[in-house]
Amino acid sequence: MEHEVLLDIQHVSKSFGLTQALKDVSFQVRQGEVRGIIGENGSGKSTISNIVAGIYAKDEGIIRLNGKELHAATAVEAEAEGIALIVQEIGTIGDISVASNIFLGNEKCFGSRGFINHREMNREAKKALEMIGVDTIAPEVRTDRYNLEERKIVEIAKAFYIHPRLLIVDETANALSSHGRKILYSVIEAVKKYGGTVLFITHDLEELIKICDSVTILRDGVYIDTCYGGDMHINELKVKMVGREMSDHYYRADAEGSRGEQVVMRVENVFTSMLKDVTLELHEGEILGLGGLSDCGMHELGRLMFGLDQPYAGKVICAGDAQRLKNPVHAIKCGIGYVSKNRDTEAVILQDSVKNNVCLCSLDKISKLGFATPLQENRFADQWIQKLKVKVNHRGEYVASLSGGNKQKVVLAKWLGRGSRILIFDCPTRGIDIGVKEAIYHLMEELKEQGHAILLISEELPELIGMSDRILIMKDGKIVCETMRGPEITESLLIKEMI
Amino acid sequence: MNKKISNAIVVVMVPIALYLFFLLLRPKSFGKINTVYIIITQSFITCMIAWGMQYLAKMGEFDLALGAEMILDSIIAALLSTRLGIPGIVAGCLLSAFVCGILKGVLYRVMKIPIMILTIALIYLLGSFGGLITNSAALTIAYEHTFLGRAPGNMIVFLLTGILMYFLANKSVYGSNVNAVAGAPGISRNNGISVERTKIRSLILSSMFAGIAAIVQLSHGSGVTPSVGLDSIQNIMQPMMSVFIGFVMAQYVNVVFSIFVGSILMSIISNGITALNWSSAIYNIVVGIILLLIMAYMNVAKIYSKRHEEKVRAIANIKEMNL
Amino acid sequence: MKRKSMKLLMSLLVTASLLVGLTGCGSKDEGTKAESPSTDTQTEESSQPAESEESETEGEATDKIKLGLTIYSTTDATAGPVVNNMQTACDGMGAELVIATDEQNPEKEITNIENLIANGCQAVFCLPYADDSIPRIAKICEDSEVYFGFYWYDLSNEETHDVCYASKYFLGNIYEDDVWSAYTAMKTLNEAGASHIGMFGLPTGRTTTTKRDNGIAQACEEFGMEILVEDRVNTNTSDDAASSVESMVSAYPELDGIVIAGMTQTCLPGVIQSLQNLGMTEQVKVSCIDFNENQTEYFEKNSVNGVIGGHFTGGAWLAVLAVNKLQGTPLVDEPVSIKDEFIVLQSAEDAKNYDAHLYQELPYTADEYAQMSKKINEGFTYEDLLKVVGSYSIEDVMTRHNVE
Amino acid sequence: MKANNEKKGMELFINIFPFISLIVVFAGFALLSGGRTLDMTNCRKIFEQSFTLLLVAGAAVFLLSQNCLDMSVGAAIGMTGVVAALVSKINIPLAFFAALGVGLLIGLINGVLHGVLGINAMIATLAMSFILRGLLLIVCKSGTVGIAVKMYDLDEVGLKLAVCLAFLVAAWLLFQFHSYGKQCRAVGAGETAAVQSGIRITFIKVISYVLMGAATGIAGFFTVIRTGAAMYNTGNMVEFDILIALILGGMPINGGADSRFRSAVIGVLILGILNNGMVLLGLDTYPQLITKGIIFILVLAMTFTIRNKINRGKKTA
Repeated sequence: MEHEVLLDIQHVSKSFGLTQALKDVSFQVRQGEVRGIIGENGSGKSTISNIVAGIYAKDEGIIRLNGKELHAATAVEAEAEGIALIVQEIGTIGDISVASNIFLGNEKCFGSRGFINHREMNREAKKALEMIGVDTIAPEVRTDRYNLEERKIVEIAKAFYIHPRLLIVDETANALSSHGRKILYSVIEAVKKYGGTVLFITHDLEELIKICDSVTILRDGVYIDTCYGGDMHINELKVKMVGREMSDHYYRADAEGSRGEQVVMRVENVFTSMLKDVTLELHEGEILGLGGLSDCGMHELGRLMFGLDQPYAGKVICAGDAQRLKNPVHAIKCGIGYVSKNRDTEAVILQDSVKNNVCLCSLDKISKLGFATPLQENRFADQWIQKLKVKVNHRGEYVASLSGGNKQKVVLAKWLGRGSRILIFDCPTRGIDIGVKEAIYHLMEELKEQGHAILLISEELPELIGMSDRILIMKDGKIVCETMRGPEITESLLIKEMI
Repeated sequence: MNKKISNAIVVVMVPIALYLFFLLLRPKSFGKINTVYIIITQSFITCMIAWGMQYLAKMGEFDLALGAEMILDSIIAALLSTRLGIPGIVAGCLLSAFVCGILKGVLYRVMKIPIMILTIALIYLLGSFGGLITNSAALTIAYEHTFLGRAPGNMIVFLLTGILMYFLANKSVYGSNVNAVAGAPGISRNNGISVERTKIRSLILSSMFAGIAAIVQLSHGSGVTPSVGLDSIQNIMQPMMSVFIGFVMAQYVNVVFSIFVGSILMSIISNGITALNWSSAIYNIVVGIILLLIMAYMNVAKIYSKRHEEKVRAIANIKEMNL
Repeated sequence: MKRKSMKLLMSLLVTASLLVGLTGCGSKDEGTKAESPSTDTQTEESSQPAESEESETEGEATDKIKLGLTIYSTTDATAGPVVNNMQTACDGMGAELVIATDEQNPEKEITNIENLIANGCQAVFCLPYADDSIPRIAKICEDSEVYFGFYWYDLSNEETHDVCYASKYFLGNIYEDDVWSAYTAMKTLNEAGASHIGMFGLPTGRTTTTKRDNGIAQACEEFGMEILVEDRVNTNTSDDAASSVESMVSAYPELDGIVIAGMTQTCLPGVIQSLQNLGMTEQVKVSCIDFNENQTEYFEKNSVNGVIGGHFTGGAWLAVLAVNKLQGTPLVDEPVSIKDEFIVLQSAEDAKNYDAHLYQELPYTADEYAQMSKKINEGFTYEDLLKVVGSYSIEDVMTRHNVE
Repeated sequence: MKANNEKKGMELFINIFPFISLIVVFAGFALLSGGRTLDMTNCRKIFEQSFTLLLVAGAAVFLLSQNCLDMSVGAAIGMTGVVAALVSKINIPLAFFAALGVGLLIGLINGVLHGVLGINAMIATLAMSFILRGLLLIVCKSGTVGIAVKMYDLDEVGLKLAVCLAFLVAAWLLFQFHSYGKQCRAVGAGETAAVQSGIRITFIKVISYVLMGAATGIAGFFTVIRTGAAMYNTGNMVEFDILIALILGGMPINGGADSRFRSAVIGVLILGILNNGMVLLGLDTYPQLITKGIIFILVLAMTFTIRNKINRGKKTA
């Protein structure tokens, strides 16, 4: 039977500063359908879901829900329209009770004249949790007493409680273990049963095919295609996702991995709250890929190898002076550079000029007994802006006004200016347009030839397979498999290890 | 249920211990029931101001202009009391407090100045404005208008404020919004809670609570003198410390009660120092050092609890790997 | 376009406010008109007779004599009357008075003195914050050839005494016997039968504090009284003072008297209020130094036994000395030290008279001050001035203003 | 392109605004006083009056650029002043170093409280000012502590000018050109990003407070020379004068990359002229404080909103 269209997205565009996150995207989703949305990082799949859920405002375009135009400016208004969103990051607040989290923003309906009847709210919260088959979580307890997975289940209960007409699940699957996943799938089934619609955003193509009726593919903010039922094949989807044959010239050309003899960094049986007995060695002139789900501990390992955190047990040694890494200052002295995952808050100072950002960690090199004239600084900054081809019309401009790709170039200019021999990239191409992505890949290749050691931490398997000499896959804080570079490595092989 | 009671006992033990300490030092004067009565009644005003400050402090903001505001409230109340009597005092204080609250809210919203810097400028504006109205003269109120400052009066006001505070902090939508914003502003904003409106409400609320406290303060002291410069900050040092002590004890018992215990602690200290006839210098030093100790304890405790949590998980990982 | 105009509006707004701040508040226009330069905060209720009747001297002194005064406030209960008296004296003798306030710390007082001199004052008067400040003040005034004098200040320390008297620009100082005032306050308590005293005092470190403490100590020995507890902290608000009294009474049940040797404006209401609350007004006697607005009412309810103060004419005598010196007819050649009398109020009737004749109306009218200027009344001598100062009391004022 | 030169216009306005207000204040009072404020002795007086504020405001630039406040400056000047007065009885140079030493110690304590223990800068220094005022009262128990008579001859303009210029030039070089100054501004602009660029946050904060302590020590020494004695309220309310001076000088309130050292010098001069002129108007204490309060809020709001418009970067969550 012909399901009438529930969600109609027409020519929606959205840009953050100069980066075009969404370019003229239009697609329809029918009532009772479970629509998957896939795309590489930065393809705009999270942006479109947040716009529909009222978190971001769209620049242009119209979104109709059941034929009526949708003007949801906040999540609460979206909820009123029957739209619920489960976010990727942590969506619950630790300091308040589980029940308060479930009814965050609409406590008004549990009491009158601005006061809340906590007993009633706790009862409702218990009911919400039972609705998704969970009775281990007590609603009146403080949320930070539960672990990450249980807090995500609370979010699922919160979304399902209002029986949304449109449920949006934004890459939540990877924060859940098998038990949590079963709950999520049962919720999606329940929504489908009462005729609701689900937007399911994920990385994992196998999971997608199992659950979704259809899938929309986005690439770099542009709508590519939607496939239905039968003709959803993983390989085909991947091609559409990446946009070109797994052509070689996009990633590295050489098929064989190679690395220098000299071990540049060593991690020996490290234990932290996330990592379990991790041991690895990084060689000179090698690109070591580190893959896995987003909370498998690879990001924590990256921070550890830059001295930002200290291991509870085990050692992180930089071969240069064979000492344990004390702090980032010591790491930088040993020639380690770290490109953080959250670029705007950690890797670069937004409210500062490009020149200051580039010169900041090489001040001791530029200056004589601490003093550096503006001239010296300008020369140093221009030299590296040139080398990295950062698109900026004046070195005094603030980094805040640059596009994502240019910001990343500024970070690279900073570390290469510093002359760091060991570079830790944490999702370097996240939210960056194709042109700059390609430039970064070629730069990595050059650095590898020059003998730099690169640790590439990435959530995108194509990137890992294309760029690394050696790939380590992590799962739940453990290194589960190690493969050398070679044509026989496929994504499905790695995905099996990751999940 | 018994966990709640045992926590409450632990919290109450602290002021009792401090009281005994001063009892040992000065048995003659601290031994009487009258002293306990005085300690408790004198903590009312400090506690009410602290209750008002609690919301902003939880969100990491500090309102230093409350001292100057209370003086301005008392001045306006004293002027009204000549014609309207006690209702004049109550109306004067609350009205002036409300206007000061709105002024702070508007300045914060329109001019977007950080709250702490804004309050420093307001100490000057509100304090000097008070001085301008009375031409730096002290104002007093007639004895028959001071009912609210005396025994039955201040207790009634205190209990009513306590009940209002209990409902506001624990039972109201605003109260849960404050806890949410204090916990994670980003997530609260995504869920439709306006962080700015919550902060403006907290600014107005802290002024209203200070207004109520000003009523009791004026009626108790029967006089008010305009302040010059930053002296009015001294009047709110005790409430500020009660808030921090209250936060430290808030894990064991409801924050409303823990702040009251905090203000009793401060009242014991000030009474103790008067009884021991220590000079004002020692009072300043003792107050300053206690404030630093509490703040240091809160920060260090937070860091160590996080580190301890990670250690526990790491040890669990090690055990798991050894199996 | 909107943002550009917004920016223009913003900058105009701020520059306008700066200008308003500079010119608007001070309604003062520069010295041409002889009308007395009243600072805009001079509120109406303390307007003296001089204000209404334009005491226009013959106008021959085209460039008027300009006197400078630095004081911590112009309207406070203790400082206000000093300013009013001095202002009347200047009006009477046809001189102009420039006042600088905001003395938050010693350096600002020095800054005030320098700014008054820069303003063209020919004589500057201040209350030195410490003996050691006097060489500094003397040096500044001598460098700019400006006369200087001190009010409320006793030059007992002979080292500073010599420094001042060595300078030819030193006019003299008017002092009160603070030891005597504290002693008298304790004496009134003793006469009322109190011997165990609680004391509210000024913060240590001030010269007046040390003198008043000595006065109290002297009285304790003489009358066998004892200071049980001393509070210099809870003096910021009346409520603090009230709480402090409650603690004192409960800590020392034998307490039967309270002396307030400073910060009376904030402490007295609190002390009286809490004694009344505790019903101990009869049992605990109260005496204080420095006057305040509703002492008449306190006397009527006999909740206070003695108030010593009224030392507000120091500024006026300095003005008399300065005007005569600057007009070339000095009353006396070398510097002088004049003791100003206190007024002791011990009954509601005293308080009522003081309020009527010495507060609402000033003790000396502009004409009486005019008579003290040699230019107007040649026969006036320094001895006459001493006689006037010596006879300063409520009765003297009432007889002079022929009040029955 | 239009939006771009719009931004440039505003940026230019923000940079030259402090100079405009300096000229407005200077011209305003010159007119009002009929030229009296222009003569040399008055200008020399204004310099002498603003001398100590110039020192501490200069050091405060380092702190404010890192978004830290120091509310204990006034009490610290009192403390170092009284130490200088006490030691001056033995010999003068020793007094200078004693004051400097005490200032450094106070700065170190402040630095440890905020930098190491992480206590909120304002509350920590407010508590310190309480403690220091208490200590001051104990030391000044016997009234005031006078300085040795020989110290008076130190109070001539030549020496003060030399010390002031030396300190300001050194601080200017340190802030604008030395990597320490740049790191201060980087900490103010983005602390987490600064950590990852190899800046020792705690070290920078502690050093800035120690530098402030040094300036307080020198300021205390010269304050006591100027006033002749140290008392319980020496240095009272200097911390607010610093804040209003820096804001009038165009310093961004939460520091960061736009902080300029010149805002201390210009701000203090504006304040000096303002105070000098206020006496002219015979303003009483309260109107004077209200005028300062209003100007402070207006300038703060204007520079704050315009600066937000210029740096309208991506709204980070």
